[in-house]
Amino acid sequence: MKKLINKVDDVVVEQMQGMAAAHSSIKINLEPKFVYRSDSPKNKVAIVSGGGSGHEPMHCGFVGLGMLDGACPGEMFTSPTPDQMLECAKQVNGGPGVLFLVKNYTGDVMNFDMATEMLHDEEIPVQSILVDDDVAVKDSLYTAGRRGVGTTVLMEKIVGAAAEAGYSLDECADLARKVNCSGRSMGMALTSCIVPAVGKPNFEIGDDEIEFGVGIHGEPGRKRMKLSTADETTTMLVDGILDDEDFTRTVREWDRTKGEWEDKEITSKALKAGDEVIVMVNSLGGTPVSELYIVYRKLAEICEAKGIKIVEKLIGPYITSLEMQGCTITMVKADEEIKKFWNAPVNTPGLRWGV
Amino acid sequence: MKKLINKVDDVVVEQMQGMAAAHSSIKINLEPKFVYRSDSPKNKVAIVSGGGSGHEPMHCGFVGLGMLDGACPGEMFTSPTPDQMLECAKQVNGGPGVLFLVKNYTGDVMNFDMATEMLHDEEIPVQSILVDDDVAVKDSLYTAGRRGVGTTVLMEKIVGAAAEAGYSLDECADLARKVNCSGRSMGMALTSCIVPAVGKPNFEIGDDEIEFGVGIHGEPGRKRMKLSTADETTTMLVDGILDDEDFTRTVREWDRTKGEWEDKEITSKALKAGDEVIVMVNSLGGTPVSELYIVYRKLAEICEAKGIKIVEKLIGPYITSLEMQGCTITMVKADEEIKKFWNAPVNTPGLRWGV
Amino acid sequence: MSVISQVQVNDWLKGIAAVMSKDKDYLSQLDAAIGDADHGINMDRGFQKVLLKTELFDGKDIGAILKDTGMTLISSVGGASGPLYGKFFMQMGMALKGKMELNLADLCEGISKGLGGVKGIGKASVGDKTMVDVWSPVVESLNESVNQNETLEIASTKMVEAAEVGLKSTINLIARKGRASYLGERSIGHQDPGATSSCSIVKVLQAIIVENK
Amino acid sequence: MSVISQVQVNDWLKGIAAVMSKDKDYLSQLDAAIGDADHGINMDRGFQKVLLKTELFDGKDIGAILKDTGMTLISSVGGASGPLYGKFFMQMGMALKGKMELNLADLCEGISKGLGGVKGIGKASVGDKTMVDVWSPVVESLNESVNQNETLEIASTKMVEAAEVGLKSTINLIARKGRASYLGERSIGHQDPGATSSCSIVKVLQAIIVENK
Ligand SMILES: Nc1ncnc2c1ncn2[C@@H]1O[C@H](COP(=O)(O)OP(=O)(O)O)[C@@H](O)[C@H]1O
Ligand SMILES: Nc1ncnc2c1ncn2[C@@H]1O[C@H](COP(=O)(O)OP(=O)(O)O)[C@@H](O)[C@H]1O
Ligand SMILES: [Mg+2]
Ligand SMILES: [Mg+2]
Ligand SMILES: [Mg+2]
Ligand SMILES: [Mg+2]
Repeated sequence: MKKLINKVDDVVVEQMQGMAAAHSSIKINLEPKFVYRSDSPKNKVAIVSGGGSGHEPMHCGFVGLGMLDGACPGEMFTSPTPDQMLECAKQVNGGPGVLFLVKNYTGDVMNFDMATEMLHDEEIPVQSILVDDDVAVKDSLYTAGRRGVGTTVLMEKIVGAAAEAGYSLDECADLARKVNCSGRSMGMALTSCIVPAVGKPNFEIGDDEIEFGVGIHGEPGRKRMKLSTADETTTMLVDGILDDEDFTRTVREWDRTKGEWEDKEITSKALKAGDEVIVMVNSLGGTPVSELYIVYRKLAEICEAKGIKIVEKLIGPYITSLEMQGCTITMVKADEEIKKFWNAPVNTPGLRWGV
Repeated sequence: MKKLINKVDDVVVEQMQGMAAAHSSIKINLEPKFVYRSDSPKNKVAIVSGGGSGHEPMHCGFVGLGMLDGACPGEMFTSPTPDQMLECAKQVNGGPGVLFLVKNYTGDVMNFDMATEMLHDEEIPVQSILVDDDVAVKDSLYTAGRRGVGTTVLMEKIVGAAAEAGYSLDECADLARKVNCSGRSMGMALTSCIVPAVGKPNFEIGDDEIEFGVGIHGEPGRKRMKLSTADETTTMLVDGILDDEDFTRTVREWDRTKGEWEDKEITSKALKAGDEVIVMVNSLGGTPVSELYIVYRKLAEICEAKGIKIVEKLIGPYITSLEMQGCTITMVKADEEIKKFWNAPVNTPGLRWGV
Repeated sequence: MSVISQVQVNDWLKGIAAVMSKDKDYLSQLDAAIGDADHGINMDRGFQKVLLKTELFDGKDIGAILKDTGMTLISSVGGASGPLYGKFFMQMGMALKGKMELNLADLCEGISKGLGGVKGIGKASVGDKTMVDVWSPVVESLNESVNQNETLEIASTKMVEAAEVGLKSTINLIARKGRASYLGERSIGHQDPGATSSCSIVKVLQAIIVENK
Repeated sequence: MSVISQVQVNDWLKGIAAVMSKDKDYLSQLDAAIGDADHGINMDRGFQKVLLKTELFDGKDIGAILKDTGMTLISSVGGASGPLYGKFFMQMGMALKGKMELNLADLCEGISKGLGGVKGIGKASVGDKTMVDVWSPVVESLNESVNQNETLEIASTKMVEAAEVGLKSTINLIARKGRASYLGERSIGHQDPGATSSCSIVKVLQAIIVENK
């Protein structure tokens, strides 16, 4: 294992300390661990996310003006704990309440659910919205459901901007749900990542193989395949997204009035000709931006041919899997509301424009 | 070799096409190859750089408002040719002249020198300034001199902002020279890069080894060492920069009036307590930003202890070496002029703020 | 021995901590095959925290000890296993509130409520290839032993046998819950890491019951 | 044979293109050891472009052909070798302007001016571990042959011997110019890639002179 780290047990804390040292716009708390905005705006809904570490800049690197108010980093690839979310939420809540943005993994969901109940008990208005956008997970009925991947980044940006603009907790939650239902992602890996505490690759992979549909924790994907050209790989990723049909599932959401969980049926509509989309071509960590542009070239070609209009794009490492080589593509259908908040100013360590 | 590419011969062109497809703010020319600003501002000095490909986002990703007007990508790790520079310069020149920012490698220098002479023959005001900031090169008298590395990124940002603000060609050249004489860099690699056309690693390196003082083309560095902690590695890199004494050398600069090259003695003053600096902690491509923060943490600690004040910072992949794992540290002493132009708005595919 | 003392419950927790530390790599390897390679790390981190707590458990009742254990796991493990084991021990603790010793019926009741906690948040059933495939037969076995009026020793030995059968059953199952479920058919042939750690927890309990008889 | 014809100069360029294509990996490997692993790729790219040009060289004088070759290399190779070989052929071409055939003295004059071009922009001297370590002894050898009134065949054979000695000399030198110079002492023991390609260029020339005698 070759990494620029000190002790494997200190990686998460030292990353946080490095971030705090570098960016005066954020502050960190170590017991329990969370990152929050230094300017602590009080008159707006607080947007909080979190998840296992190892996906940097997500989530901690997206704390700041126009995006997250707080983020809770777990251990490497391990969901954070409810006390982190609780303390973080209490730190950033200014009154209008707290919205949790939660990637759909069993661990994340359970921990955020507990935190939601705890916050409710403390009489803080709270809502939580899932991201489940990974089309690589096929049989979502017989699994833990689709994983939350790239759409998370776009959701944090868009909902963060809406909160900044004064959206209420319910409005933020509605927008977050809409972004989730507008987003789809698919990824592939050329190499495996190495979790520091494990010290060896999460999976073995041949010199001429790729893992297609891989998860952001190096979870095995749809299939193991022969390495092909960037154009063919891109085509497969994009087809996975564009061929995905209307996708309906039941999610649990918190009912603030009743103080209980309720089932809600939600649908992601298939993308179709004429749609406007925001796309992200994302490096899983070890793939340089130059290769992402080769992928983007083909992606743009396919969208053009299919009549799908790319209105905004993000190209670089935003939701990574340690040093894994590979890339993911995310497409979020964009209406006027989504476009407006996408283009609003953002100033975080990992994403910045307009300011 | 595992990369997201199509044919090895098409990599550079397809990267350019992907960039052009993604960013309407830039345009590309393929015969010969260069990238330039779509908005073609005509009433300012044009800043042009270039060099071998494989270091993305540098240079093409830094074309845009407040940074470069044009960039010439060579083949992988190979300096571009004079006709590229000539055509690019003619495209972006609006009258006030063209400033070439050139990394100090034999190939880059020779090709840019030829282009400078050609531009002069076409009666376009031209100047060229070298970057030679790599303290890993010790015996600069008996070598091709120090290599141009990380300071290039900061120079492109700062001088680009000055040109945007109306600096004359001579003022831009003076500022570029000042930035070069204020900057020092040092890097290390954990793994080797693979040039697509070569298909195998540029160097072999053991599982427990690092290449200390490596160049951005995978050139061997000061020494091969055992892999140590991030803190120790960072300390060695920072010591290499801070212990570097006043460094005087002779560089060739173009004399526009006489139309000939003249030798000029320039000095980089050693950094000392009380100095303000802009630092860059840069990934060579395969190292994720999370590890860079662990490096930054120690860097900040050392600077604090030595009384050197970090006023601005850049942390991420900015000058890379394909998919190489490793990092470089750059420190540029900052006066009011440098700070002002650092903070000025910039809008390029690879760097954006204030707009 | 006809009861489990407060000291033995403490020993159970210490024993679990020792096993998780020893099996850390093994459990993570199992998780690497069908998950994200962290189950051993997670369990070890959690039970090292619990181990620190056991110092403070002297004199406390078993319910309080187990509830505290659950809360410690929840706030230190994270992932899926944190809330799951957290709820397991919390619910077990709540069921055993105020008790300074446990007879077989108490044990059965406690583990049964613990399983209820796991199912409550995890929504898994037997056959989904999770820790439920261990705890569910364990509860059945204990229930049976209570009905048969068996001794704690015999009950605990049967309980381990049930746990082991349950554990082995996970090998040929398709995962339907948790991270392994993404693998679909590819999850067949691999033993579930959470079921494995659960089985170890059952075995440590049995060893303590048998040792002290 | 006492002169080199315009056709033979064309054959020389075609022959170089063939050798660079064949030696591409070998030259890049040499460059990997002390540079950036692209010298073979660079030379091959450049001479493939030159090869396309040779079609258009029919009837042109040798000076024009070589000058055009130099310009083609400059605009297609890049790196250090692009300007160096570019200047070499351009200066050689300028020295041989208007000629439709070359005698030994012409050849000597042409290569000597070519070397001047290399030194003019590269500022390297003999012993710096560059292509100059090949071209410099080649020019000396040709000068000597001119003074001795030797035939083209004999002169060209001696020229190759001089080139090979020069090439081998680079192995034990410390690089002082170009990318290899960053290696300092670590450059010792490696043959210079640019000297290697230069030696091949010399050999192709000799083969053409000898074949057609
Ligand atoms: N819904 C569930 N119900 C019961 N047990 C589950 C469920 N989901 C996962 N598990 C258990 O958790 C184990 C994985 O735990 P761990 O690796 O620590 O968490 P994570 O999957 O978040 O990395 C699985 O092996 C399985 O036994
Ligand atoms: N200053 C110089 N003078 C003469 N030859 C040089 C000089 N610098 C480099 N060379 C030659 O160029 C060769 C390297 O060429 P190449 O690898 O194509 O370019 P680069 O070093 O830019 O990658 C060296 O082996 C050497 O022979
Ligand atoms: Mg996990
Ligand atoms: Mg080169
Ligand atoms: Mg796991
Ligand atoms: Mg080279």
